[in-house]
Amino acid sequence: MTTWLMAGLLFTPLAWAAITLLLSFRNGRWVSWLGMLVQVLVSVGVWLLVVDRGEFYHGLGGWDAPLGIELRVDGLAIIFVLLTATVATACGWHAGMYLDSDKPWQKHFWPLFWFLWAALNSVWLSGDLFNLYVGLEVITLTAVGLVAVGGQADALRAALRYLLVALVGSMAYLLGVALVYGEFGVLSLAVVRELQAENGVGMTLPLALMLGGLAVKSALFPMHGWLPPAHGVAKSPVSGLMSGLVVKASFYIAARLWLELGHEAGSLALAQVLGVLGSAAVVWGSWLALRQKKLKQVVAYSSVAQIGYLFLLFPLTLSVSEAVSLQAQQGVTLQVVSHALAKGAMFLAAGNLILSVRSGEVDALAGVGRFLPFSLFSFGLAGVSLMGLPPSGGFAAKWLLLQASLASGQWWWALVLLAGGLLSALYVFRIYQASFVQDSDLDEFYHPPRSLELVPMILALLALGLGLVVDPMLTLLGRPFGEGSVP
Amino acid sequence: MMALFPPLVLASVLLPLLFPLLALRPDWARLMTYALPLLPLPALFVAIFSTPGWELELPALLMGSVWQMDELRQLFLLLTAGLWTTAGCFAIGYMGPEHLRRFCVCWGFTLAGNLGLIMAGDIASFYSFFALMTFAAYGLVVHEGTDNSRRAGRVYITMGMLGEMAMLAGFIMVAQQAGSLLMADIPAAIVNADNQDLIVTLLVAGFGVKAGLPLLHFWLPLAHPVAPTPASAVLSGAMIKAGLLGWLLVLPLGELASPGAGSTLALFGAVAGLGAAVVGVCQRDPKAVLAYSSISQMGLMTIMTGVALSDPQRAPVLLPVIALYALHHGFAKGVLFLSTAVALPSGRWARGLVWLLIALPGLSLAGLPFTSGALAKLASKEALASEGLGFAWAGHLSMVSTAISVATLLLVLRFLYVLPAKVKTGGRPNVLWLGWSAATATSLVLFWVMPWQVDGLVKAPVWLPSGAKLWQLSWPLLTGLAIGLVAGRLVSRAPAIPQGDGVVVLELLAGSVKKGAGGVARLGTRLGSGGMAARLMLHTRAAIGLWADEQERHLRHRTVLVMVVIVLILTWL
Amino acid sequence: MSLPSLLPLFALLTSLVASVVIFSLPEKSYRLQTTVNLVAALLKMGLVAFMAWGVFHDTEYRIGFTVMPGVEFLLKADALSMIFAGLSAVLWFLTTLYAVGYLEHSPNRSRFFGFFSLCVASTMGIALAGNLFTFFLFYEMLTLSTYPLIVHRGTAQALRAGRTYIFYTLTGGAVLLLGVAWMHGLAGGLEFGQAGQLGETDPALWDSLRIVFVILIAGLGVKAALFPLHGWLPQAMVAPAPVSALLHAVAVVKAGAFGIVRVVFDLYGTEFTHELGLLEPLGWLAAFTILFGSVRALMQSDLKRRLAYSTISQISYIILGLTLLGPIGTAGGLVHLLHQGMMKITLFFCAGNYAETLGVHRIDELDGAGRRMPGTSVAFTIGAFGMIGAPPLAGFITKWTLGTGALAADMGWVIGVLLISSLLNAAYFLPIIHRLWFRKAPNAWPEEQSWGRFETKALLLWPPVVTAVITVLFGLLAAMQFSPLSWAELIASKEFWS
Amino acid sequence: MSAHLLYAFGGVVLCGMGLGGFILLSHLLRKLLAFNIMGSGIFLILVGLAQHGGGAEPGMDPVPQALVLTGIVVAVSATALALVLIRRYYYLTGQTVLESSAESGRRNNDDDPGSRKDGAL
Amino acid sequence: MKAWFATFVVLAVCVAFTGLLAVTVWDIAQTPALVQLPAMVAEKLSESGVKNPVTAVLLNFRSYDTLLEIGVLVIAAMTGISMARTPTLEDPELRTSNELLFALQRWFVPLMLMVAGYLLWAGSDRPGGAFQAGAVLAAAGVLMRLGARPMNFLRPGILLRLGLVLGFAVFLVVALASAFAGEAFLDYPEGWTKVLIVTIEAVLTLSIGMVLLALFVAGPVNEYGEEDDPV
Repeated sequence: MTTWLMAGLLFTPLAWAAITLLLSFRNGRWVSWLGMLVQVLVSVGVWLLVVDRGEFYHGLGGWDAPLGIELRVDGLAIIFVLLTATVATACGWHAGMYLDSDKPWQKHFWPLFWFLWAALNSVWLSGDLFNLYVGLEVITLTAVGLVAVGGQADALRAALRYLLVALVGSMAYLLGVALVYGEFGVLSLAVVRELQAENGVGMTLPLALMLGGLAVKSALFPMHGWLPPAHGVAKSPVSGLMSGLVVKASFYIAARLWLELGHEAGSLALAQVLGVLGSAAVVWGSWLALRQKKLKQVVAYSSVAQIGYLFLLFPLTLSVSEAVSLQAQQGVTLQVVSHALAKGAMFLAAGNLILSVRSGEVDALAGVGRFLPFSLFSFGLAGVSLMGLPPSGGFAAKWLLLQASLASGQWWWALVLLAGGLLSALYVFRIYQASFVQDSDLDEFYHPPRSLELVPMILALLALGLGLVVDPMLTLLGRPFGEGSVP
Repeated sequence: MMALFPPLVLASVLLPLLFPLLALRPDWARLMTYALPLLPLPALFVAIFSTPGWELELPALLMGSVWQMDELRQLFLLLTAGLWTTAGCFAIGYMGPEHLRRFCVCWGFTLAGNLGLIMAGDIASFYSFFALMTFAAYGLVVHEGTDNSRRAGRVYITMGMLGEMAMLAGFIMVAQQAGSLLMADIPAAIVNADNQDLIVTLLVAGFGVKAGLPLLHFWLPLAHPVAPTPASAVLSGAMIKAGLLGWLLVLPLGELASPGAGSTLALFGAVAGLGAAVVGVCQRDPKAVLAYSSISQMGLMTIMTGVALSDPQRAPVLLPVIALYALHHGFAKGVLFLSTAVALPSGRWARGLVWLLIALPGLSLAGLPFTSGALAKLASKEALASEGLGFAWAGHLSMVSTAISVATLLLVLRFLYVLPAKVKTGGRPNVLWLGWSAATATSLVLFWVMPWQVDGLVKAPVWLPSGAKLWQLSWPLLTGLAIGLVAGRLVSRAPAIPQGDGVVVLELLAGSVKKGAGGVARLGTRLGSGGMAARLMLHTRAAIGLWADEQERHLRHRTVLVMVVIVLILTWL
Repeated sequence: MSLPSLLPLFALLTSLVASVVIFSLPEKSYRLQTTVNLVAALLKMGLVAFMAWGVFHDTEYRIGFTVMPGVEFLLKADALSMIFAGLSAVLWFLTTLYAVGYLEHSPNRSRFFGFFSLCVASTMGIALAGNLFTFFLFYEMLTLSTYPLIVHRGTAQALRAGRTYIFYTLTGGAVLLLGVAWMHGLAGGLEFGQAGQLGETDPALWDSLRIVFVILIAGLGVKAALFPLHGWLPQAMVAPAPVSALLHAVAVVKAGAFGIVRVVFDLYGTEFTHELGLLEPLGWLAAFTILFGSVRALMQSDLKRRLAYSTISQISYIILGLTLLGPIGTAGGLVHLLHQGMMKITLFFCAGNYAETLGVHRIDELDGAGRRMPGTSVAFTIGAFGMIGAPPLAGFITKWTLGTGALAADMGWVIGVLLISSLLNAAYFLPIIHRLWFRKAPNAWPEEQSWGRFETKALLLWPPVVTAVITVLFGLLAAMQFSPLSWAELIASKEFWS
Repeated sequence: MSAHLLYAFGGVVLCGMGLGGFILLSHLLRKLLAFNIMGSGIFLILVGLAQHGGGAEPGMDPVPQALVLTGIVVAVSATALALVLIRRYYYLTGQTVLESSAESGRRNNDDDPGSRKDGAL
Repeated sequence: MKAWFATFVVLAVCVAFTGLLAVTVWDIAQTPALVQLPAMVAEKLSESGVKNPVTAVLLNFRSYDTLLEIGVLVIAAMTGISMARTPTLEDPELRTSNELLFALQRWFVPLMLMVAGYLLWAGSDRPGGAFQAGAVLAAAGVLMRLGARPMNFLRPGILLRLGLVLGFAVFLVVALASAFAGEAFLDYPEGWTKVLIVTIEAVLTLSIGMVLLALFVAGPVNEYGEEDDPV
């Protein structure tokens, strides 16, 4: 059963990629929708399995670490798998109706989409440093492909910038892996951790290289320059996938690395620097979001800001008590989840709005509330989560991080959290405000189908309601970030 | 006489209180006017027929209400109800069609307040009725809508609010001290209070606004003349007495010897009594003369209150005297005010008779024998005897009171002198005549029915005063007459003192303060909105924004360099 | 889970569900929206009344679940929450009626009523919140649900006001969050309703507790419009009249004040606050705000602006009452929660009527309006006199109780504040009343409308009249068993029973 | 110092060169080449460093070789993709760098007839 | 001046980085790796079914990596094709009439095909394999393309896509089929290992060749016209 579920997670998306590659967009849509259903069922199945059996390791191909590639199936991974299933399904569902099926290049959307999903699942589960690299590369290339599909000049420029930067980031990561392999002779993260704990080998440069490379790919300030153009120019469902999941993958690896290796290889100063960069991202991203004229650029810069919060994980888990560290991990996990849901909702809703007013400008939204209240409302609800207002998941995350920062005595992060919430309010309300402007006589709005409006609403409601079901979710996390024993 | 009959008591307040509801129908305006004299009737009935001493508990109202009746209250109720009845009668004929409903509404509320405060036995309801009266009477004051009346209204309401506030503060303190809300507990609480002086000052000042205490009187000569005549009558006759009643109810008369407070109060009274007369004779408007006369008369009553405050032994005697004096003055002053609006009949005899009837209450005020005034004067003389008083100038009290009598006569003369210029000749509605006649009759008859036996104060039958007493009464009259005649000969025109005397200064002051505040406010607005700071902030914001855009562009091209630098930094750390 | 324990949830859900239903209804089915709204409002009133009855007989209604480790979402009905819940339930009903009349034929009604219900749901949540965390939850929800109402008209002015509002309140919310989180770290998730729980904490924590207190008050003070944090309120008056009414009387401003009550009263406990030396400064701040608001009100020429500044002043009475160490003063503060709500909503309703019927916005345009709109003007007059503190209206009861409470707490200066403030109140309200009744009406009103046989639409006329009557009754029947005053005294006596 | 380590150090130098080139050069093709140089350097380090063995096992380590093979395929794919994108980008905009257009504002394709002519780079 | 300074800074940073990297590499090289994987590989080589340890690692121990790697190729190709708007591969502008080219084609293409086949076969016991073979195949294709030989199968149609996905699909099918046989995924059944791996390698060669060729031909011509999509 376990084998089949694992296969379901890792190989079914690949199979779907292969199948949809041969189909037109329209036909691929139906196949993909079926596939999404399968994926959701499989993800839920794995979840139930973990709930039932507890965390476990699974060697692929019957080869265990260190020789083979080993999957680590723990609570955190499951949360990410479920998150992926949710966001990807939503974006896929939306994309099936949103994308213009008359454009011939759209048929490439589905295979790319499925490759992305497969790679994401592999990243969540993999416990092998090199396999993670390959997974990252798959993600990068699919993401670039998704951005570039259609081939407009702006899209190409954004895609190229993204590709080049991401490749260098991957290279930095790979260099780190090379050094780690040279030092330890293995690629399994769990084994590396154990060896490191036993031998106390210093490996600052590899860690720094890997974190640096991953930070670039997660668009940590000041290396975020590629993100806004790429996310802004992509089609809305793609932007949703990118902001919600793609950037999270590299952060996820960074977090795993940090929690496994950071205690030995990291230093307080290093953690603080990353925290400061994260804080700077919060401020910088929000400020620039406030200055953007295009709706999707606003949302994209908001991602830069929101990703900044994630990097508070580094200072808040080093040299602090177990409880505080746990709180910080829980907070960051929640932030990832709620941001993915909210940002997905936001991009999809933004897509609907843009479709409706036929312009990507913020100012064009005047009066749209009358015609597209549902989408606008979804956008608003997602904004609530971004602002970290209750009862959203963003709020629960902020709460946990606040508690952690206060309890660890690093109160300055608390200020960052609060200021970040306010700054995000500034740009979110800028959008609301634009939509409330009443002077528009324009009554010609295209009304997208209801089902298109439903998707972002569901995501937004999930983001909003997340704060109320935090407890069960954190129970699932149990021992987050791989406290499990090496097999 | 009968015991408590709650429905009647309630009706006596509720009738005028609910009467304004009639105003909901625009076409009932005239009807409302006709109802005016009926409003005080239940109260009048209560005043005349109920035996004092009852208490009516209304626990649900406010913070637990009690209405009650005693001799003092009865006298005041009698005065109030009676005067309002006659004035109401007069109003039917007097009032024109403009804003009739509004007038009737204000009338009803004022009346309800005035009646209610007399019967109120607890602080909350007393204060409520008092405030109701104060605020509703504003409508009566400004009714004419002229500039003068508006100004008078402004001064009235300002002073009224000040008074209410002083009263409220005093009440809060005293209630806290007493731990009870009953009016009856107040005097004892004041006796025991630490901040006795403050409480007494606040209460005296609070009621003093209504009672025309000097420096708190400014509104009075402004408001009484501009109000419609029937309203002037009740203002000057009945409502002014509410202040006095307040004093009598709350001050620890008979329980505390407080020569300091007493003498101060008496001093204020004396100043009022004489000062108002001086200003009053310089007025040209007969109603203004009357208003100043009211202040002057209230001065006398203030003196008596002050004396009662400083000599507890004498208080039981003084209280009824003050009450009687108030009764007498109320009716007399009421009718005098009404007189300003009667139109003289065309017949010579009739006109003479009317003049006589107008003059009589005035002379009664001055203490003309065989009038209520005479009785009141005598009683007060007796009460103000100097022995036993603990303050320095107590010996001069009797002289002062005499002087006030003289001043009163002068004022009355002045009134009669300036009146003809204003009085019109010609027909007036019968009801107006009816009201006026009733008032006059009451005032005159009062002497014969006054309950003089109160506490065996004045030996009956006082209406046959001895020769000495007659002289005692008459010489101030004669002196006044003489002075009046001489003055009238010598000075053809009295120097004009503006109505409301000191208020003019205050108004100037208030005007400049307002101007200053407006300037400050404007300055504040300018600084707040379009000021340098705002502009600077706007510029800074824009500059930061451009800078950020620029940096963002640079960063976009240097991502990899930055990454390497960060890796180096992280490693170095 | 028994039915009674679900009642608070039901009370919350009535408006929440109503809001969702209204949102999902199309703009055209206005009648259905209205029906849903009114039915929900009535249902809520019934539920709250039932709970109040139960609370009076010592029944406990509580329901909660764990949100995060150590953090509980808790709804609970106690005597204090009933004050606020009752107020919002009753006023919601009236305001809904009013809004139905007010917004007839205007666009975006479904949005308006949806958020309107959401706003009330938040208010109800604030009232029923059983701990600081839950309170914060609804507090922020309120911020969000009121924003669309403030900018409803979509004019530049409204948008500016909305921006200011959101800037202030979200900053306040952030500060509050810091306080709440910190408090959580220090003392765990304390449940409301046990006075002075913090009194037993380790004195070593007291310094932190002091700071947390200041942070909490600063956060709540924004909505409560305490002095330096009040700037948003006067601007927010551009909102449609029913919104202003709700904002000033029940929802936003009250939520802040209620929060301060909860913090001082239930969390720290008045006596412990005093022990920490925080009570007096808070009192001074409140007193200053009272005077400041009144003076500023005096300078306004726009009717609603004047009312707004008046709110700033009036709300601080509640806070001032809390700082009077003793049951009487506290009762005075609490009772003003209700009284102010009733009086202020009357005034705003009336202001709305003048604007809607006559097109009158400025005070100097009100000359003679009393004759044209007697019902409204009578209501306004009653409300204004209530504000001044004229007996026997509700405001008098407040001032009286505060005054005696202040004396009992040996804070005589408070009386001075009360008096000066009353004078200032009179100074800015009486001229309006004078204009209403004693000035000659102009030949033509700025924008006159005529509806039916009343002076204005029936739905616009009756709500202020009803609230005015209630204002009178609150004062006149203060001694009755279920009057606000008795209720407040009951709560206050519990706080100080030891 | 074994020959393997020499490879590793060669890789280090290539890596540094590639990095410098990637940062300094703005022409997209050169950037791509620099990236490939960097990648080669890293592959060299990966293979070379892993062979230092320490004497325990003289034979070579097959794992890094396999990894490098995989890495090469990935790098080749990425390079190929980048090339396609660059070609199309050049075709549409006539530009060979990313920066300039962002600074000088968006250029309209129709205003630039020259760009369409030479499709190949 | 400023540009010079910037260049200097970049160079300094790169030199610093290189130095640091060198020092680290040196450090690491001083101690043997803590785990000796080659020993394990050698130990398990017999189970892997191929003789070459590298191929064993690629296609057995870490076959999932390889699967994803092929995925990367497919993705790149797909994206490339999505850019390609050429209806035909006979791009007239690219046609050359170079005699030498024709001659080369005639001689080299068959040779290259043979070389590809050899490389593929050699992969099982010596360095070499699908990728190398595919690359050679692609080179042959490029040669043909430059000569404007009609290659209808390379039209961006279903056939091309089928070819692209073939290797990947077979790999995947084998993975799935291995699970049907009762083992874990990518766990080749006993005895079948060699056959399966060679099969996979063969189809992979074909696919890789097509991928690379497709990426080469993916031209920028756009026949659909530019539409300014706001999204």
